[in-house]
Amino acid sequence: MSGVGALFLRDLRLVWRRPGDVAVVLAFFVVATVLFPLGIGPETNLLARIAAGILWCAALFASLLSLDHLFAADYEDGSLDLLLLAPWPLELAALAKCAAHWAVTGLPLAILAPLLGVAFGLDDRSLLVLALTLLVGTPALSLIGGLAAALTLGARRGGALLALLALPLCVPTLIFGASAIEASATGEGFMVHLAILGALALVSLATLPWAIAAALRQAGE
Amino acid sequence: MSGVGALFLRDLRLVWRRPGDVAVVLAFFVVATVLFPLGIGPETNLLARIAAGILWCAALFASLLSLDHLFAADYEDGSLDLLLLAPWPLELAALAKCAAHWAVTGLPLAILAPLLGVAFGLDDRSLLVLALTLLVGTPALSLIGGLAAALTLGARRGGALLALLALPLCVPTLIFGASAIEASATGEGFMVHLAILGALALVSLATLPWAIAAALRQAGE
Amino acid sequence: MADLHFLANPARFRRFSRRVLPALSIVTAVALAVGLYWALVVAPPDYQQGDTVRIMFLHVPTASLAMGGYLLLAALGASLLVWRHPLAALMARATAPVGATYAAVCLVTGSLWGRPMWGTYWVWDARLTSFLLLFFLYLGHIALSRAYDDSERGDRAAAILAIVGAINVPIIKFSVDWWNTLHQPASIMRMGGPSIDPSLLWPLFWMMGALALLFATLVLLRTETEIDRRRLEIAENQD
Amino acid sequence: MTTALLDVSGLSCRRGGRRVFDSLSFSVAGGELLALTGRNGSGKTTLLRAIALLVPAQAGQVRWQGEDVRADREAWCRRLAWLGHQEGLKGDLTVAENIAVAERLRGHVPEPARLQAALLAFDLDRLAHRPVRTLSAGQRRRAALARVVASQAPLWLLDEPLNALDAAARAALEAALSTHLAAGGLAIAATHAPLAGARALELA
Amino acid sequence: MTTALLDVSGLSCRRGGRRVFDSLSFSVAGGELLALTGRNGSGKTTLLRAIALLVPAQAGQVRWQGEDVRADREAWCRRLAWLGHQEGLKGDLTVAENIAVAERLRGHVPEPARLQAALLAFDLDRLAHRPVRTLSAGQRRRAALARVVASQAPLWLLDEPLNALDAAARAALEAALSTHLAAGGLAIAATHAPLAGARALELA
Ligand code: HEM
Ligand SMILES: Nc1ncnc2c1ncn2[C@@H]1O[C@H](COP(=O)(O)OP(=O)(O)OP(=O)(O)O)[C@@H](O)[C@H]1O
Ligand SMILES: Nc1ncnc2c1ncn2[C@@H]1O[C@H](COP(=O)(O)OP(=O)(O)OP(=O)(O)O)[C@@H](O)[C@H]1O
Ligand SMILES: [Mg+2]
Ligand SMILES: [Mg+2]
Repeated sequence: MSGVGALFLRDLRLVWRRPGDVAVVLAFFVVATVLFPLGIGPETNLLARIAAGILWCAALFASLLSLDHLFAADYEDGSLDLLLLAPWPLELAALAKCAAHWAVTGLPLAILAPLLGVAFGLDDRSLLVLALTLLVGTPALSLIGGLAAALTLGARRGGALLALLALPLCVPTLIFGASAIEASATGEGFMVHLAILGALALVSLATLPWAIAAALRQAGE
Repeated sequence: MSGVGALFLRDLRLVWRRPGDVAVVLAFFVVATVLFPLGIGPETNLLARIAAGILWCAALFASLLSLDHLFAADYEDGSLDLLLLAPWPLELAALAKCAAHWAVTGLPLAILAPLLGVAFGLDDRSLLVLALTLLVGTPALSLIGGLAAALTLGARRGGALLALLALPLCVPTLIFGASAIEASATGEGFMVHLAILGALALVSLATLPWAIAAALRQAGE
Repeated sequence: MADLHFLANPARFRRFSRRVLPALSIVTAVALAVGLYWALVVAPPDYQQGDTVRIMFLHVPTASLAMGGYLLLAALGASLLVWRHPLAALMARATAPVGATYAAVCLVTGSLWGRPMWGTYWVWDARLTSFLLLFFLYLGHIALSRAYDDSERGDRAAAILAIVGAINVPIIKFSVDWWNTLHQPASIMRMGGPSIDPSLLWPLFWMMGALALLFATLVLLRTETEIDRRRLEIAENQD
Repeated sequence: MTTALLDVSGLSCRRGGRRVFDSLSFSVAGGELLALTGRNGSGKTTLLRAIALLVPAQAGQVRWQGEDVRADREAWCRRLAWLGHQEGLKGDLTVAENIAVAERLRGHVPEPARLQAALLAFDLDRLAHRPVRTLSAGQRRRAALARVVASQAPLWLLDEPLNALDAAARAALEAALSTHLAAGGLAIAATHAPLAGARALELA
Repeated sequence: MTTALLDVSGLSCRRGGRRVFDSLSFSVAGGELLALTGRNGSGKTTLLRAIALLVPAQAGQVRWQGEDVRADREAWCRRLAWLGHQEGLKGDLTVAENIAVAERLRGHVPEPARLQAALLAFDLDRLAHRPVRTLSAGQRRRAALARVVASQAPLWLLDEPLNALDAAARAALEAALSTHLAAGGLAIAATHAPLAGARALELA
């Protein structure tokens, strides 16, 4: 097995050792989502109208919240040095770590979101689209967040700074994710939105690992 | 000067060394607030309708994100041992740290929020109520978040699970905070909500420092 | 880039800016004074908007210059990362707050203008929103470059952010435009009239030039102070 | 014979369900330095933490002048100076600030002269105004030791104080220890290297 | 005379704008152990990191068999085994898992027999299935050393390898080092304690 695969599996195993961490992220997602009906009131129309936006925003926050430690743990315990000294490109290491992050947050979020969508009165087709957009869009969030996490390594107040850097860059993903659902709810086609979402994810995939690797090299100095 | 005051001032000084940190939390608050219109759509009426929920939610995120390192930094660099060994009650240390956190996040958030409320089309009275509820409610958020931060310190599954329980504890604060604003917007009285919010803050103040101290003692073992 | 290469050395930059700055400052001051007089006194009030139209003379130039400033930031970031020009880092440090200030001025003047024109300080219009996000990118850059003890690390991290951000600005702009055409805004608004009268256009051009000069002056001045600060830091470190 | 100030009797500790040591008894008199030795994992750190009440003991007692220290935890904390594996220094504060803050946390008002002397003892005067983050491993360790010296606590608990120290710093530590002991202080140090003038206690 | 495998010439490094060392030159032959000594803050850690290309050198070169190591970074990484101040172990993984994962990250398929031998060398066989989180300081250090031994890299870079080790572990390390050197390997260790059979290089 290659080093990249080993890194991916190691990160999954570390999460597996503490299933609570994933649970916290998912719980955060649920709490953040449930909060709105509580805060806004029970009008079904209104809720269905804003469901897409709320669910996507909550998913965005949940994935950023969990990104905080993506590289920080490796940085603090010295494992980052081992990654920097691995005899294969650091870009691949960045990719493997973001992939592992996606597998334990983006993926479960995409599975969980339709359940919450029901509570907002979304119709079946919209629920499907919701899951699809999250599936296609969250990899971009993991990568953008990964870049922010790498840039803030060793900086204090990592969490908030990370979010400040990542949020504006996440806007396109958020917009197309939410609007796909809305388009489907109003009966328009959502494929264009989904295609753009996919394109955004591919562009992130093609460019951000380099930026992340560059940021990690800085941190090792 | 007492040890508690010294701890409070130390934390403030640590923030002061990087004044950017406060700015970052505030900027995060602003960015997070801006994301919701992007997800939901730009209709002014709709936005004014849900502004209270959004602003309160964003305040919650901003305080949680910045809480992440409240005790973790002390835990990792060994300062927590020094706090545990300070010759005065650990409960006071917990309180001092949460107070410092509130002073650099909750307080500025309460001041900044009305400016954002303008962008959402809130009327003047609601803006005032928004600031008031945040002023009264954010101490509870700092304390609850502090408990979650203490519980997850070096946590194995148990801690993460308890942190999961801490999140829902924020829900009452949020509900009463958001509904006070809504009540004021619809012309009802908001004093009841505000009073309940104050009561929640007082209850947190009276109980949570003990819980936090207990969690910190565990982490020291 | 040849010029930048020549100026990459802080000492040489120093000599250059010593020679240029005094003249530049004077030209800037004169241009601003003339421009403000023209814009605030000479130019006729708009037949619809009255005197509030004068906000435009500040609003429009700061908007374009803030956008151009981010490109400059990205270029400086690239020359730091690729050629390791030490001066690029200092200039980026100098540029970011100036750009952010211009963006803030544009936002504030826009809001003040919006109150009489639209009846509200803010609407979630695509252009406004994407500009707001640009302002956040500036803030992120400033915060990141100051988040480290080792200022060189902050410089390089911020440079990476500036480059990624510059790639993203068009994408953000595109997506926000898309977003706003999907949902029609509730309020009736359109930026600017159908055409601008020449009596307003010329002072506008002039102000654009004057504010560009101001931008350059501020960046040069701040770069000088950044050089001094870095020198001081190194001297302090030398124990 | 000097009377023992610190009395440990029948102390037992577990970590993660595993017995670390059982019914350990010893006592330390004023002016005495006790060196805890023993192989890795024999429980030196655990013992130090148990004495400081940072980990609960399964059984047994720690007594100071005959009184169980758990009876008045705060008074006990006031008597302790602690140096752990982790130094407990804030990277963003300077060396001098770190020591002053630690003093304040112990409820003292820091005396500039005393702090200055502690810094000088470990040759830190030139580093006093550097943020701790920019120090080397040994420089950090020295800063933490200066904090212990500045505390004027009667009992020093030191976990591997010699780690990362160069020869000059070792000598400085031994000098500081002998001053402390001469003034009637006590010290317990977990260590793998020999410490001058120490009575050794080997954990099995 | 053996020819030098590793050649460092004219190396200069800065940290945080401060000069740490200037035009340092030395070379290490196969079978040789170089001990970096010098006072705290003299730049031992920085030198090791510069050799590993973890911090950029201001000037100068590191050559392996005459070739600049920056020319082929990956080949160079394959030749290195690294032990830093921080061990680089994951607290939630067991000792055996940590070593196996480290091997995989270096692109090797871990051989059970070799891992087992490395564990045995540092008396870790009984701890192999304990999560690293529950280990004492010295036990962690041993685990990190076992990882170095298991790597079979020709050049070992060790930052204060003796820290926190007990006498048995020190002996084990010296034994492992002499096996490594006998097989033609090289090692550079920053250390404050004497290391048997080492040629010392003192940083000013
Ligand atoms: C906070 C609110 C506002 C923001 C953030 C904002 C932002 C901008 C931006 C980014 C530009 C582009 C400049 C360029 O492309 O070179 C611009 C141009 C312009 N804005 Fe605003 N603006 C705001 C409010 C207003 C208001 C209320 C008016 C007047 C009704 C206005 C009138 C104009 C005009 C006339 C132009 C130049 C013409 C054009 O390029 O179409 N803006 N503004
Ligand atoms: N991140 C940093 N930023 C600024 N200066 C640093 C940094 N790290 C180390 N230094 C400085 O660089 C010099 C060399 O440090 P280094 O860690 O290499 O020393 P060392 O020889 O390993 O010391 P020790 O024996 O204490 O481990 C020291 O003066 C130190 O203060
Ligand atoms: N958090 C923990 N959970 C479970 N077991 C632990 C924990 N910490 C230490 N142990 C175990 O307790 C025993 C004693 O550890 P301790 O750290 O006290 O040893 P030590 O004598 O200080 O060793 P060293 O010389 O390596 O520092 C060891 O066997 C260790 O594995
Ligand atoms: Mg120990
Ligand atoms: Mg070192």
